[in-house]
Amino acid sequence: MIVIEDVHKSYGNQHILRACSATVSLGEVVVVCGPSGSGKSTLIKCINGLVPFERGTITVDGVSVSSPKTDLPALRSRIGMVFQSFELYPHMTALQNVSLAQIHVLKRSRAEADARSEKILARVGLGDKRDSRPSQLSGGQQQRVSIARALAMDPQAMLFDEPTSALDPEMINEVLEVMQELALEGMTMMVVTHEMGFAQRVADRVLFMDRGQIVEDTPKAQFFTAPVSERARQFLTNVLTH
Amino acid sequence: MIVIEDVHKSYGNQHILRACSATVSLGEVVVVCGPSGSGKSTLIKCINGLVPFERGTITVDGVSVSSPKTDLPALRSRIGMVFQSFELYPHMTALQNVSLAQIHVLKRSRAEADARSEKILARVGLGDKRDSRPSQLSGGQQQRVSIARALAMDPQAMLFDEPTSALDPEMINEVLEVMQELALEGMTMMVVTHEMGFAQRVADRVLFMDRGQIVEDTPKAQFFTAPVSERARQFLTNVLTH
Amino acid sequence: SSAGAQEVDSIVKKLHDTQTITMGVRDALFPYSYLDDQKNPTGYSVEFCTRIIDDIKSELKLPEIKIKYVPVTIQNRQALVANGTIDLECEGTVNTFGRNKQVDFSSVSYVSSSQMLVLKSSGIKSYDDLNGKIVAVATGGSSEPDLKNLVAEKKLNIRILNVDDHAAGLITVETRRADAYFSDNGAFYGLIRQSKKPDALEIVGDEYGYAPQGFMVPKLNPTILWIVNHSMGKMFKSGEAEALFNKWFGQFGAHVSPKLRAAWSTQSYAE
Amino acid sequence: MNYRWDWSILFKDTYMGWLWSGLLWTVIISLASWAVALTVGLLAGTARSAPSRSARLLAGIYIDVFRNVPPLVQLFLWYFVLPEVVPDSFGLWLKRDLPYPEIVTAVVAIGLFAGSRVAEQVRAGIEAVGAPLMPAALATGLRPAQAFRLIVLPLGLRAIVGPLTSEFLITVKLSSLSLTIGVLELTAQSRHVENYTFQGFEAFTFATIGYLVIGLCVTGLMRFIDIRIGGAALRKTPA
Amino acid sequence: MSDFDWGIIARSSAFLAEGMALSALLVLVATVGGLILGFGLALMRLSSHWLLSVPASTYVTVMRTLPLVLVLFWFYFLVPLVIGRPVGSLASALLAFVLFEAAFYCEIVRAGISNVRNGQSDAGLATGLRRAQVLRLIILPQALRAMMPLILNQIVIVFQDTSLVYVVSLHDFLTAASVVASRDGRATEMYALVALVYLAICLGTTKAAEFYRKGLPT
Ligand SMILES: Nc1ncnc2c1ncn2[C@@H]1O[C@H](COP(=O)(O)OP(=O)(O)OP(=O)(O)O)[C@@H](O)[C@H]1O
Ligand SMILES: Nc1ncnc2c1ncn2[C@@H]1O[C@H](COP(=O)(O)OP(=O)(O)OP(=O)(O)O)[C@@H](O)[C@H]1O
Ligand SMILES: [Mg+2]
Ligand SMILES: [Mg+2]
Repeated sequence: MIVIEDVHKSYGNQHILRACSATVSLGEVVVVCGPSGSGKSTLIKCINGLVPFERGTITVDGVSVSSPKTDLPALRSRIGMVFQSFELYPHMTALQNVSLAQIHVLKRSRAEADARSEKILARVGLGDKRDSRPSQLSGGQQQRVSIARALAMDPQAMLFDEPTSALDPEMINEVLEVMQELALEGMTMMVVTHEMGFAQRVADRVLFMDRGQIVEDTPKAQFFTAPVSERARQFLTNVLTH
Repeated sequence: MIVIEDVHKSYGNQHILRACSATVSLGEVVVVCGPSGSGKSTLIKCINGLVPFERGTITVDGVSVSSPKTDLPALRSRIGMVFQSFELYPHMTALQNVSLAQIHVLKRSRAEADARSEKILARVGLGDKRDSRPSQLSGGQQQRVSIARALAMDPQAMLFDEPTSALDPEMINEVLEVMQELALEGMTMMVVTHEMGFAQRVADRVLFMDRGQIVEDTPKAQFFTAPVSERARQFLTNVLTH
Repeated sequence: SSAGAQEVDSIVKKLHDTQTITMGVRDALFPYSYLDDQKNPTGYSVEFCTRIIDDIKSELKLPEIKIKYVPVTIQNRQALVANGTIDLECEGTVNTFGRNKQVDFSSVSYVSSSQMLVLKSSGIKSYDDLNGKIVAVATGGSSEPDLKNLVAEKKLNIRILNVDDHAAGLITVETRRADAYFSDNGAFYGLIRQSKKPDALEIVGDEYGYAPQGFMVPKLNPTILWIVNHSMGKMFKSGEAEALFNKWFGQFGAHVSPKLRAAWSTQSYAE
Repeated sequence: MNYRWDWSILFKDTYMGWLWSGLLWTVIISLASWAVALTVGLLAGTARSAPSRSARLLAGIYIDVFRNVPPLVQLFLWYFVLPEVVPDSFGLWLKRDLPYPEIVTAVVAIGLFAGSRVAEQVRAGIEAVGAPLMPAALATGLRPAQAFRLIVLPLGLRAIVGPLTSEFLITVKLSSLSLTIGVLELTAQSRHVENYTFQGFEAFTFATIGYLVIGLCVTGLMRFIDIRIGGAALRKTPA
Repeated sequence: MSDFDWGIIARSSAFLAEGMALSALLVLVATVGGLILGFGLALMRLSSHWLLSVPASTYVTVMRTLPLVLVLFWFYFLVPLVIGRPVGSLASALLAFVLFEAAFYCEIVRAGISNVRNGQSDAGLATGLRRAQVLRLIILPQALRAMMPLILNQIVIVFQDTSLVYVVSLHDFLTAASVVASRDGRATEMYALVALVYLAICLGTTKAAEFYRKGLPT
């Protein structure tokens, strides 16, 4: 589904990603973790072409992301993405947020799009919030609208970039539950997160990144019991103990 | 040490604190938790008079906080406070941050203050960072400087307002460790936090707040096994499961 | 200062105390009141006033009067006279009903009338040639109402262009933004002198309107006002005034106009 | 202070007529310049974040030049210099045959100056509030132009209604510059009345109140717009 | 248009330099005086007592709504009446500038102070510092840094505004050039020169402000 091969990325003379390679197969859930600044967000944004990279290739469903011939918007519409800080459109209601791309990218009629949006909002537990503005919603609710916005495009895969780390502790669960359901329904997912509980429950594999490199790409069970690298072991101790 | 009796506080016609009463005895560690917006920060800021309140009394070591005769600055200098977002002075080095109030409040000479600051910085593990600016420090290091700043005043009690919730997960531990040490040394502490692991390890009692009220004031063991209120039970499930 | 200005004849009292009089002058109102090459105030009005001050000295039996020159501008001249800073304002301010509420005016020192400054090449010789033309006029000057009357009288079809001051009036004519600058003719002499191509310019049209000018004196100073008018009356009678006029305006071929002569005659004394 | 008050002059037909016509011209010039400023500012501000390098450069030069030459100098350049450096016949047309030459010149000069400031606000609004949502919009498959039109620009504009109020007020105040090229707007007329009557207090008071009322109307109008589109909320809560 | 005569600039340079000196003086006095007065106004506006905050905010609103030209006329006309002495255009213009720009500097200072996070003052107070100490040691140093680019921008505006003293017959740089322009009929050369000089100075300052702003830690 997603194939990352030898990707390099620099900002100025700072090497941010070095020789990153990984694959996510259809229906797989891959969790990405690692210390701050290790390049997790950068890697995940390379996948749908939000961040251009210098070397290597990434293909999604056989389509190369970096090829100039690729219709990037079309490719992106097939991959849902959820951001740490929600990034909802603050001047639109929840429903409008979810409908916008359906109307302008998938060319659905407004009525069609709104009907679909209502269904998806109900699915993430927000059937009654269709007319609320983002500023009237709690963080957890905003993030669920943002997941609905991605799902409304019927994506073939979903990317999550620390979807719960801007949330109050009590609201983390409501978002994780929605994600867990998605995973169980067979959605292909790549999730940057520090929620090790979530990883333990639904991940198939864990990628561990450090200083721009993928230093560990192991099945979940092995990652939590016997990580290969010293850095990952230390990271796990730090994150799990408190 | 700290006695809170029937404190009420409103912003406009919004009742933020309602009839809050609690005590923190000498050497005790009290953890405060509760949902977002329940008034935890407001309560803790009432204790050193940063937030004025309308009804009730708070006494620290027998001195009333709200009495107009009280020398508030003097009282505050005897209570250390640590904030969620560190609030270091960005235009000063770590050492200057720690020395400032010693010089201007305790009237120590610069040399004396700096000597003391160095010792305390070393104690929180930052002996080598004395000349760094806050912007050159990681979040965890900044929070430790901020603890040192409070400790340098030789406080009789310390107040913490979510000291780890703005930190990357990996850095939480380094701050919690410093706090744990303080607790073990017998410091009187009142800590707003969602780190239940920390509470389980060092708290004597847990206060649970909801909508401006202290709905639960129970010894640690009981709080985690058999909380009194339904709301606290639900909160614990949410915070502990992910 | 403020309180002193309220009492009667404050200037006389001040003259007795300090032997100093303040004269308001302009820095570039050629030839009425301007600074010469040595930056000394001079001109028709300044000389006129200097002689008046001689008379003040003898009337008040003062051994000496020192003159303190205070430069004024269009905008601050009346405030400075009204508050008593200036005892005698010497340039030639048109005496109107409205202005008389704030300050007193001396006898008529000069009567300006409006005329047109045009480029010779424009072919404009009289007001009747103005139809369809653009005419510049200075905002706030006495020519502005004159022009309105003229337009109504002659049923002229012109476009009026407002300019800020005389210099701007000259430029509009020279750059052909306007065909004529309609203004009080006393100002034209200075403008022509200032122009780079004086020969290309021409003053045309009949003298229009009646704008009597005088020197301003603060209110509540009847003695000074009387001496000023008395002194001027003597100069009108003796021909001294006409000699002064010829000294300053003769160089441009100007003569004492019938209107000015009439004013002077009315304001002078019998033997 | 030796001053004879006479408020009645404000009600004398002539002077009242002058002052009201001055007020009217001030309003007309302000509105017309504001229309120019908004149009030009919107175009240039948008062009500043356009993908085309040359568009960005061009807009940047416009903003830098027009913002950094005093508006009065610009007015003089348009009025005194432009007609002299273009071919004679066109220059004469500018000076003589253009309808209302002074007013049009003032509107163009003030409008282009204010436009450069509006452009800066538009750019800042887009950068601070609109642009951060670009990745999110692109990620849903919107094309860059669509994302800009549907999300970035509307958001950027909503966020700057407040700052634009200041720019609108500045434009109103700039209209008074046109008195230097002979437009009889409010300030000029108040000076005009002062000149005729020596009643400066009364005349300037009228003008002062006139500007205050215009200012209050502008502020009220913009605040109304701001509330209607929810701009304040955008500025406070980080989106 | 006749041929350009750039020699006119050299011949009038002394006169122009005098004009520039006056512009510089106005900028200096308006900025220093405006900042001092503006600082006081800002403290008043930030005060929780309405007797202090309402007059200050009224003053600022009025000054910000009026055109500088009108304010210049007001003072030109008013000052001699009030103090009963001729003060000359320069003194009245300086006074008008200081009082006018104070309103704008007040807003800059206020923005600078409110830009400093609330928590900073809480943090200072919590260590036992007094309010005045917090203001002096913690808030102001940070506010000043945030204000620097705004102050630079305002200086550009003040400098541009100095061209308005033309209306009270003071010879600032622009007016000096205007005089030469009309005296010698060289409007094109003179106004082009004026525009370039202003552009160079103001653009330089604006860019410095931008540069400074980018360098600020956020
Ligand atoms: N637009 C950019 N320009 C320059 N450097 C950048 C840019 N974006 C990211 N970086 C740098 O790239 C590095 C990796 O950033 P990235 O956001 O991918 O890390 P991360 O693993 O997601 O960290 P975090 O857990 O804090 O989100 C960091 O050092 C960051 O400073
Ligand atoms: N300065 C203020 N003015 C008005 N309302 C305020 C102010 N400060 C806090 N509040 C309100 O008081 C309530 C309690 O706030 P407080 O910060 O004490 O909650 P909290 O329990 O600390 O929440 P969190 O976990 O989000 O920090 C909230 O509803 C908040 O909106
Ligand atoms: Mg990241
Ligand atoms: Mg809080």
